[in-house]
Amino acid sequence: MTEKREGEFSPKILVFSTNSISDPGIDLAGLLKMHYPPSAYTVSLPCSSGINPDWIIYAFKKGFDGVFIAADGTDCPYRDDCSELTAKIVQEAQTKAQDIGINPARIKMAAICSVCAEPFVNHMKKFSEALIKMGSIKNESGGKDVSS
Amino acid sequence: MKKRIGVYICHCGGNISDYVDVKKVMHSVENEEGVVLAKTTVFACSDSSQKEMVQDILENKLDGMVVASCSPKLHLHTFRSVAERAGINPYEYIQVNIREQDSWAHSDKPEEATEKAIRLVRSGIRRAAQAKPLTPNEISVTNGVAVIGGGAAGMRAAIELADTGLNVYLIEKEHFLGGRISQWGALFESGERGEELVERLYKEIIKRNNIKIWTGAEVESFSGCVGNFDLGIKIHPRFIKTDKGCEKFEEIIKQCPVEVPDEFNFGLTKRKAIYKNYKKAFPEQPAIDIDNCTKCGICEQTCPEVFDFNQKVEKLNLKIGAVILTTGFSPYEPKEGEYGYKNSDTVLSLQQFRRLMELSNGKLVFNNKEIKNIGFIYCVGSRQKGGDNKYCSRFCCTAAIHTSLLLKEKYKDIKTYHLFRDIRTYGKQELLYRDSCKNGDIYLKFDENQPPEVITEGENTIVRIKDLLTEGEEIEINPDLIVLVTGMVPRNNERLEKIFKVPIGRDRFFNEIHPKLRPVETVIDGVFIAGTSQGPKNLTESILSSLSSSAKTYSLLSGGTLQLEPIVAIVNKNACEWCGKCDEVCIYDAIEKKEAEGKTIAYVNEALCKGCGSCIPVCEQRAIELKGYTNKEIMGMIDGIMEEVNG
Amino acid sequence: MFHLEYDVMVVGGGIAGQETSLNLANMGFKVILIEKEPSIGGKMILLSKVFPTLDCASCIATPKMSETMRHENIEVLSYSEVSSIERIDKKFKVKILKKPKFVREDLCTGCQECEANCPVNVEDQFNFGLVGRRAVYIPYSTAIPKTAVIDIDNCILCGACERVCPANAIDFTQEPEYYTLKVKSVVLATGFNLFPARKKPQYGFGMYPNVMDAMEMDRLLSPTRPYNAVIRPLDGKIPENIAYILCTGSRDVSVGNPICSQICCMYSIKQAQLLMGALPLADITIYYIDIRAFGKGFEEFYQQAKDMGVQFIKGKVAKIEEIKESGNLKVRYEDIEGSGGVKEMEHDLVVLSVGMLSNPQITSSFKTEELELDEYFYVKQTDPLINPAKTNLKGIFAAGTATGPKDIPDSILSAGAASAEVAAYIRSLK
Amino acid sequence: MSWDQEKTLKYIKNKMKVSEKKVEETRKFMKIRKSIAKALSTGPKTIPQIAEIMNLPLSDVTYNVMTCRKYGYIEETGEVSDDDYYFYELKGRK
Repeated sequence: MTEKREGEFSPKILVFSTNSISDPGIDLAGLLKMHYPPSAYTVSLPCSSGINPDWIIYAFKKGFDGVFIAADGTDCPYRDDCSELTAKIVQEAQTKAQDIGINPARIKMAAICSVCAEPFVNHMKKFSEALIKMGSIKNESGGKDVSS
Repeated sequence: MKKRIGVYICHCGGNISDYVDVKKVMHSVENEEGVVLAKTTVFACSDSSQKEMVQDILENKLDGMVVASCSPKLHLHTFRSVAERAGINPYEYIQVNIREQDSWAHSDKPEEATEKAIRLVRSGIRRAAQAKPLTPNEISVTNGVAVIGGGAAGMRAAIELADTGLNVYLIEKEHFLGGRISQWGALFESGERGEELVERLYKEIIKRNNIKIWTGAEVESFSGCVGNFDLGIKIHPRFIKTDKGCEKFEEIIKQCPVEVPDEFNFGLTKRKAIYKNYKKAFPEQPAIDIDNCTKCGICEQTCPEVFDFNQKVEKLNLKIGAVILTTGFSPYEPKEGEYGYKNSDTVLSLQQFRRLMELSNGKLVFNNKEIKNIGFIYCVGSRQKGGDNKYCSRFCCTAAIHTSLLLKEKYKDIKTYHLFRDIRTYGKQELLYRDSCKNGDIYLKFDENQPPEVITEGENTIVRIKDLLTEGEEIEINPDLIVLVTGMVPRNNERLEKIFKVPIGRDRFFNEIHPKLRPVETVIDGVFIAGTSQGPKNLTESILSSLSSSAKTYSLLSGGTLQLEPIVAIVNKNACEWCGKCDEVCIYDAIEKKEAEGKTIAYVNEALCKGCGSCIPVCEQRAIELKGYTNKEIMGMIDGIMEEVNG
Repeated sequence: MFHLEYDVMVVGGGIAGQETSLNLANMGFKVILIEKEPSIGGKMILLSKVFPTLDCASCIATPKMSETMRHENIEVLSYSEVSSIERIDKKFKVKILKKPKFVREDLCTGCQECEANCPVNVEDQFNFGLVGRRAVYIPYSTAIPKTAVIDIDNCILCGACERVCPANAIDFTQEPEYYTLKVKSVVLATGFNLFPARKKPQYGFGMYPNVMDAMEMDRLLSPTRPYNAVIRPLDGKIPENIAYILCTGSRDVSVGNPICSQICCMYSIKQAQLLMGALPLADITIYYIDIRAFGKGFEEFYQQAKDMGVQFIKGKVAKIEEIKESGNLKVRYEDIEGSGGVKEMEHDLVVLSVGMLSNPQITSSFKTEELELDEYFYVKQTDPLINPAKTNLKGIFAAGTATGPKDIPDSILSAGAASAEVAAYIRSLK
Repeated sequence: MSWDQEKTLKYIKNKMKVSEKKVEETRKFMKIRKSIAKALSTGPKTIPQIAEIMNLPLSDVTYNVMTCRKYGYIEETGEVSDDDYYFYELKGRK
């Protein structure tokens, strides 16, 4: 069931969302019955500035093909510099990824507001396409660590 | 000790089970480590399901619970309280969203939706296995509420809140209270006039000594958290002492040589640099528009004791427990040329026209022309298929028809044409429509794709419409005045949205959490919204939400204490090497340097920590985690999603 | 079990009554809630999904119902009626009649053994007669309290229920009970009545089985659907071509109800969207006069329905006739917008979008004074602009559709307003 | 034991009489139930097919079939006939 029909690959995306802004935006996409690839999975946190870059690397090790951070942008209820802090986290994770042979383009970040249903769906579609082009994480040296 | 977890997969009466094979999900997770029981339920949130859960927890000595159902925004609290009733810590309950983020989003791919549900539920089980009991922080709250916006909704809320014993700060940007309703004239239903209504509210307000009014005041900053906010406001000087009166204000205003367009009358008239919005505006003292004042000093000659040109901008910090935003609406401003707006002397917005009616004595005259025929064009700035405002503005059909009735009452021979798309006089307002039809008002219906054309030729204006009520016949009317029935847009809430972090909806108005479950609450605890700041409403509807938000505010603050979410940062003492980076990044001063067991470490002040987690990634030792979102929990969730799904 | 004195009595356990009770209880007031049916929930709990978010009605209603039932400051009396309200000084003396359920609520576990063994069949009022129910029954699966009740008028006293009840909860010795309470204030959340479609005989409701009202259709679409499918009441056929007749009994002087019911446009659009999900091949036509999609998100919801392919025809329906052989219906309408004139169209199922009528029954409970109604028999709001819950009687307030047609969000807001006004009133008594 | 539990019934039986009409209606429903069961004993059928066997008006059959479905005597097979009717069968037989 996990494996797709031959020749088809649906990249697994881990989405980090935020409890009060981007997660409601993602909920709205569902409410409006807007479709995006079902291989996107959301883990919701209070704020994207609290993402531990290690989690991102861990996700790749476990087989996620991409990690998408649905940040709050200027809507963040915690702090005005949330975007910059989150961008730093992304940078750090990208460097770490590169160090172990993972394409840093597998980490993406965008601001998703609480009514950004359509942008979210578009991001998911585009990111999924980009990841299809990059191929499965299993093909990258630092990717899915089968032994773990 | 291993957790004993109960798992419930909700059908949501078909919302989930129509697309997700809930039985299969149940079977796929029932043998997961720690799962003692797994069940499906038609409505997890129903009373009988809740009772069953309590019983299951007690009988099976569960200490963890997972419900896979709708978004946690809807029923996290419902199930947390189930857990609590059964004696488990509410934070050992995990809600998994398989509706908004699964069955609905992937209704086109039921098989994949089922697989996603299995993975998500498993991830919830892993999280539950790692979840630790947490205790909310109890804090005492400030007895104070700020109401931002001194229109009808804000004034009404202030009165209600004051009666509950709360200290109320009513903050109005203009120098006068009353907002839009004071511009409106006679009101639908009771016939009371907007100005009279404002007077009625104002007199109630000044009776209560626990309401403090600031006019000419703007919000500058907002910080803190529910129960204890700091609100920074800036008060612009009025240059007239509000504690002193003068009998001759009217005369003084007349003497002022400066004339500028009067915004209160939407530019139809001019006002002086010393002004009142209208004669009986409150507070009673006029204000000086210092930007336009030439400081000629004429006004000061009469009653010099009331003037004070040395008044400075004052900044205040208010301590409050909650805030209600009643910032209201602005009339939609048609684009230049939209139905001839601004290009022609015969086109006004409905709001302008209402002011014109207020200012008229005897005859209805505009631009020296007596008005005998009026064409109302509906849905201007509303229901725009391709435009910004896709929504219906709700109040305007009734407002235009009511206006037409008032006209007929006052000016017998006036003729009105109503060019509409759908007449939306819902409820008892329908009676006005009926009366208007009886009056002989003429209704012509146009299609959204073929809006009426306004053609101006000098002083002559022609409106051409394809009337759907007469089989699409092209009709020309030649009115003396065209009134654009303009809808509502939010009143400059962009700045406030940034300050208060209140989400806005697709319509750009402030957005509530849920229209039925939490209609006046926002995702920011302690920040409420009411009136037209959250969407178009008529006055009665504004007052309903204003009173609702007062009731909710009182419930929040009346206990004197509040339980705060225990989601705070926690420092691993062994790993911490105090480098100070966490302290640097924290904007809430929640991190302190502390000596413990012979070394310097970071210490989290839980009362100040907001739980954003910004300190986590900056810590090189990875010595900080967030309660409820620990490494074990997050990594457990990732594991749960990624393990292979069998069968 | 019962305190003799409460701060507030709320009459009616629908969504507005629950919301009012919960608000007041959360402010610390002691509330007694009186509901005439065996379960609280009112009309909302019977609905499928609700516009414009398409949340299932149960998802919104049941948690509120159970919170109401469980709240330490709220006492709920179901299957009870207010027989009198008398003003005594600053308070009210109220008499409540609690009808016998012949089932002990403290013992009944809701297992439905009694229902399985009862031989009687009568029309199920909570499914509007689309199916039957037993003489002993639980109103619906989401009922609160979820306990059985015996409809004694239809019981044949065979005793089967008493024999099989594992909890020994059946008790035929129950008698009506009367309670006298003292309350400081009363909130009337007595809701509305559906317009009885039989009052429009030209539409054939009650005569042609395939003409149903929208409440019945909502039942067919709800999770607790009586047919487990959308099929025609005549012959069980899956319909392919469904018509909605808006303004049935609203904006209609001929039936004495010229006002607009405010909800029918939207619930019809909602049902149309749900039907397109349930029956992807079906054609849906909505005959309307004006589409009143005025609330937050409503217009967008209406446009969405249009985009999904729901057909909207501006037309007044004059008459509906059954075609004998097929059971299909011929809808004769005045085509207002198209080419004009009177036209006919055939549909295999017709849904009448019935409106709201007032439910002024409570007025007869007032013994010492008269409750003022408006000209359509809704409770009159004496200061609608500033104190919308106020009635002509001091201390008596109204919430929800008791004062006029409202949708669910507006009913909830009006309940919020009523609770604020009541709270202020009670404080003023001190 | 079970007969002891009828004691409250005795109490009400002394107080009120049951009308013959109600008993008759109950008998009638039981009969209809049985004849629906009989009609389905030879295999799943649609409502028009059941109506033809029972010789009752269609709408009465729909009401009674759906009521029997609610009470758990019968259920739909999930199949739909060419002319758009569901098939119903006695519960328990597959």
